[in-house]
Amino acid sequence: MVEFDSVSVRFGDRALFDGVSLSLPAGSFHFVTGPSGAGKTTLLKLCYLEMAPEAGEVQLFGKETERLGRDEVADMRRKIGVVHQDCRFVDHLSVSENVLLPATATGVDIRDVDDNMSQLLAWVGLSRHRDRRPPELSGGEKQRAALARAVILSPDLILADEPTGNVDWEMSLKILDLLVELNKSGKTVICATHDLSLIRQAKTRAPARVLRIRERGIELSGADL
Amino acid sequence: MVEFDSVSVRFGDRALFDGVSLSLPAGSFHFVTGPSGAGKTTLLKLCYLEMAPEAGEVQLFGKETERLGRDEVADMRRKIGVVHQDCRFVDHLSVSENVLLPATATGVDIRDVDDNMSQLLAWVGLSRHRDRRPPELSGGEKQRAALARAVILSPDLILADEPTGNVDWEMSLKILDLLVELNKSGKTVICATHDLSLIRQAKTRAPARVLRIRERGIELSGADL
Amino acid sequence: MIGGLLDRSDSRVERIVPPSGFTASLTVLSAAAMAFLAVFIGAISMSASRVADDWGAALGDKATIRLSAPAETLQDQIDAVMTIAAQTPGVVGARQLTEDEQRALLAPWFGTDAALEGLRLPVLFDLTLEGDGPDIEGLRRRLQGEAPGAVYDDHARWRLPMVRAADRMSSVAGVSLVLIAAIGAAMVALAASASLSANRQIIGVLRLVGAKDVFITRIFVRRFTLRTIGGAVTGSIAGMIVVVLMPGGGGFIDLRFAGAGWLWPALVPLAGGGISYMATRYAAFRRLKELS
Amino acid sequence: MIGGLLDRSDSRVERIVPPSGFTASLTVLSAAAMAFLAVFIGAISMSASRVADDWGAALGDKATIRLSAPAETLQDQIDAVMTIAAQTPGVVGARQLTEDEQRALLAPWFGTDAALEGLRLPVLFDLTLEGDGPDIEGLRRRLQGEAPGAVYDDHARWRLPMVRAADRMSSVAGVSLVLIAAIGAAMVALAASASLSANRQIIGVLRLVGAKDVFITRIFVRRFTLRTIGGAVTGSIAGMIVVVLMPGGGGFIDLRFAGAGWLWPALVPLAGGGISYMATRYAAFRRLKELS
Ligand SMILES: Nc1ncnc2c1ncn2[C@@H]1O[C@H](COP(=O)(O)OP(=O)(O)OP(=O)(O)O)[C@@H](O)[C@H]1O
Ligand SMILES: Nc1ncnc2c1ncn2[C@@H]1O[C@H](COP(=O)(O)OP(=O)(O)OP(=O)(O)O)[C@@H](O)[C@H]1O
Ligand SMILES: [Mg+2]
Ligand SMILES: [Mg+2]
Repeated sequence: MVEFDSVSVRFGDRALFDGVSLSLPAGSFHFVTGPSGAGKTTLLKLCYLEMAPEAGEVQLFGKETERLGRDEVADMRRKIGVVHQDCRFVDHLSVSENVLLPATATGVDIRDVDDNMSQLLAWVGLSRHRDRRPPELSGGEKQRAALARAVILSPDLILADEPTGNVDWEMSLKILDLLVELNKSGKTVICATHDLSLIRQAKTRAPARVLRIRERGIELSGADL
Repeated sequence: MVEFDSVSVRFGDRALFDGVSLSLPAGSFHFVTGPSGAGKTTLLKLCYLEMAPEAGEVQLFGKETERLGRDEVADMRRKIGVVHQDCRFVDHLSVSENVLLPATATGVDIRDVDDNMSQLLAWVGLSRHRDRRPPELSGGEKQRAALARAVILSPDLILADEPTGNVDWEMSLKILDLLVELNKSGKTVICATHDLSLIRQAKTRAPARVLRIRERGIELSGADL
Repeated sequence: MIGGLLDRSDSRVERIVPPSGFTASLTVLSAAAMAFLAVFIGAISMSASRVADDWGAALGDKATIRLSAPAETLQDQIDAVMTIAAQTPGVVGARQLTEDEQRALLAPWFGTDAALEGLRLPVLFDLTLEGDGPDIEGLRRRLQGEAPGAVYDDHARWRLPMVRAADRMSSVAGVSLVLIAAIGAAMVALAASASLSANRQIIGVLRLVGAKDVFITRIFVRRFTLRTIGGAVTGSIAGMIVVVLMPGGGGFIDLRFAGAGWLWPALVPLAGGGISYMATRYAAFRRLKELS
Repeated sequence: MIGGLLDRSDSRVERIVPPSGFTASLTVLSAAAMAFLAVFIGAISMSASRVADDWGAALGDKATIRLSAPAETLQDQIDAVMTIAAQTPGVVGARQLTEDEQRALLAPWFGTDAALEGLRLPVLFDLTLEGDGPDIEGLRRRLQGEAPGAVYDDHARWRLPMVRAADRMSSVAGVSLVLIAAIGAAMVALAASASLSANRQIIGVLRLVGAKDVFITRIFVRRFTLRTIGGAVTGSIAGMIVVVLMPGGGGFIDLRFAGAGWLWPALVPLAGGGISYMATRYAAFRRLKELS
């Protein structure tokens, strides 16, 4: 599903990744962890093509991504759901319109996903807020709305960047449950987090693995943490 | 320093606060906690006058704030340092320019605060990044930059909204130490967080108290948590 | 294009980009100003070219030979003039004015009842010219030799610079129209670019959820084209009203439309829409490339 | 104002708001277009009012009485005309043309060498008028009674509408100038508002750190005023070049500046700067109030 072949990324004179190779099979569940500034977000950006590696290859869905045009990138993104670390919304649209945005932008009939949206909003506890605009949401509510938007079209690959960064422990577990459930229904999930207790909890519920970002490389941790 | 007198806030038909009275003395250290959507950010917004209560009075620095003009609000904000939950920066300026923004915007001579800035950036581990632009920072780096900006002019009142939401535990403790140090030098600190272990840590270092947001009210928790 | 614009708009799609009142008003205002100018300057151009045509035609058409000669050589000289006129290339006809015609010409001076019988009037010949007219210097030399009392007057001495001026005016106006179209296109393109820049965050979100360039472009193109047409219609109507209310008085001043000229104010908004469509599309695709 | 604009800019402050290329170009372009128009239409206005003055003066100044009468009553009628002219309010002088003058007037028709001695020419009187001239109907009636061979000709029959037209043209141009100033002000205000809107996040950050309205306003006002002046200077120069290159040819067509008119192209950018300063300030304070 996601394959890195000697990927290198450098910012200025600092090499973030240096010849990293990875292969995350379809249906797998991975956490990405590491200290602040380690490169968790960068790893996810490589996966949803917001960024191209300096050297090496990134393969998505079995396809080479290096020379894709903008439209082909768009096509690929339709199969990827992203929870951005700073939850990017269209601020003047309502929460429900924002959640439906992937459908609107890709021409999917709204009626086909409307039920899905209502369920999702209920799940993340935002039913009351569906007609609000994102700036009127609290930090945690925004993250949950971003999660709902990421999964509305049930994409094959779900990338979540600190989806629990602004929520309390209870809500964190709820979000974790949603990700686990999605993974069980066959989706590939990659979730960046700095919260080790969340990862510990996840391991009790699903065969999640951990990608730990170290000096210029990524190391796959086993069951132990 | 901060005084609430039967403050009420409602959004639509939902009352968030209903007749809340509080008095946070100068030099105190308070945490604000509560589940996501409880009103932590709203409480802080009331304190830096981004929002006015529907009923009741907010007093800052011993002054009534209800009928302040825009310029008087600006004057008051110069004495308040805010770490916004979603770290608002001027994206095309460098990190150091952003950190110096309070000085630039209020006509303070840059030379007087330049040393201060270098120290601060070193403290939060951003010395290497001072010429970067904020969008090029990681989530945690942004939060630390926002913290540096909040304290650059050493304001009397420091309001931090989840300053550790996107950083790992080690960095959280470092940030906590900075807040404790500021408090010890006489500043009033109010910090919203959903991270209870952080609060527990804080209690070992400073006489911090906890404001717990409950149904429509705020309750002052004692030393026990 | 027309289809795309007239489609019943999908309000959900339209809502994605906020209407941004100020850029919108600015676009409408610019379009109105440019349409107004286009109508106005179009009227100037048409009127100037009308004047140039009329005067140019009159100028190319007619000339006069005036002959004053002693009675004894008069008939010889009249014959000589007629011969010369017939032989000169560029002159297609020559006619001696009758006495009645001459009297009518002199009426302002002598009154209609003045007795001209006693007067030895000069003989006037009315020449009809074609093309660029005769070779004036050659004709004058020949007249001097064969009919020394004859003076050739081509009416052009004072009119020629005015016809040239009208002609130049008409081309200046034409160039101005092209300039207006170009400035209008630049304005719409800049406004659209500014709008795309201001909305780059929204564009980022749209791309994040898999929107393609055409999707994003369509919103902006549709919006700016409709705004431009709206502004241009207003400006055209205003321009038309001003042109219609303009003082008449003939010559360079009579800007009022004639005949097919009335189509011009209707054409302007159409052209404006077309220009806006192209300019916005171009700007949008360029900006989207830069923003990626 | 001037001081604030000419201050050596504090680049740290200037940098806070990004230069936003598109709104900038749009402002410069609009300012240039408006300045161009102002120079051009100012030239039209000046030329039209010059024409109206010249012709109006000529028209109000002069009239002719033409007298054809049988020899026996001629001297009586000449005396009558002179008396009537002297008694008519609005006529300040009357003079009988000499034979030489008449001959000069008739030269185009008869050649200078024609023998006019044998001819009974009408007698011409040159009247000098003042103010609105005489009561024409009254004068004609009186002439008919006392000098029936006299015809009053005030030269105005064909010129009056043209003078009126020139006058109206001049006022239309004046109104257009006011309109251009207003549209220019609206454009700058809208561009500044659009810029403030686009930068509302930055404004939010500035307010968060304690910036006052004047601080924020100054950045925008300075920037837009300088842009407008830059654009207006360019537009003025372009306008001046076009006006200077315009065809001459007299009358309505001669747009070229005369005398103090040359100051006009220099005045336009100054006025543009003033207008922009006011418009931007107004827009900025209004928007800042809304954004709070
Ligand atoms: N566009 C960029 N230009 C320069 N440096 C960048 C850019 N993007 C990221 N970086 C740097 O690369 C490093 C990794 O960033 P990244 O956002 O991937 O970290 P992260 O692991 O997500 O951290 P956090 O937990 O704080 O979000 C950081 O030091 C950051 O400053
Ligand atoms: N401008 C607004 N309009 C309407 N509702 C609002 C507005 N601002 C906040 N709210 C609502 O008020 C509640 C409290 O918001 P607040 O941001 O204070 O929560 P919080 O405690 O900071 O939560 P979090 O931990 O998720 O950041 C939320 O349910 C939010 O949706
Ligand atoms: Mg990150
Ligand atoms: Mg909050």
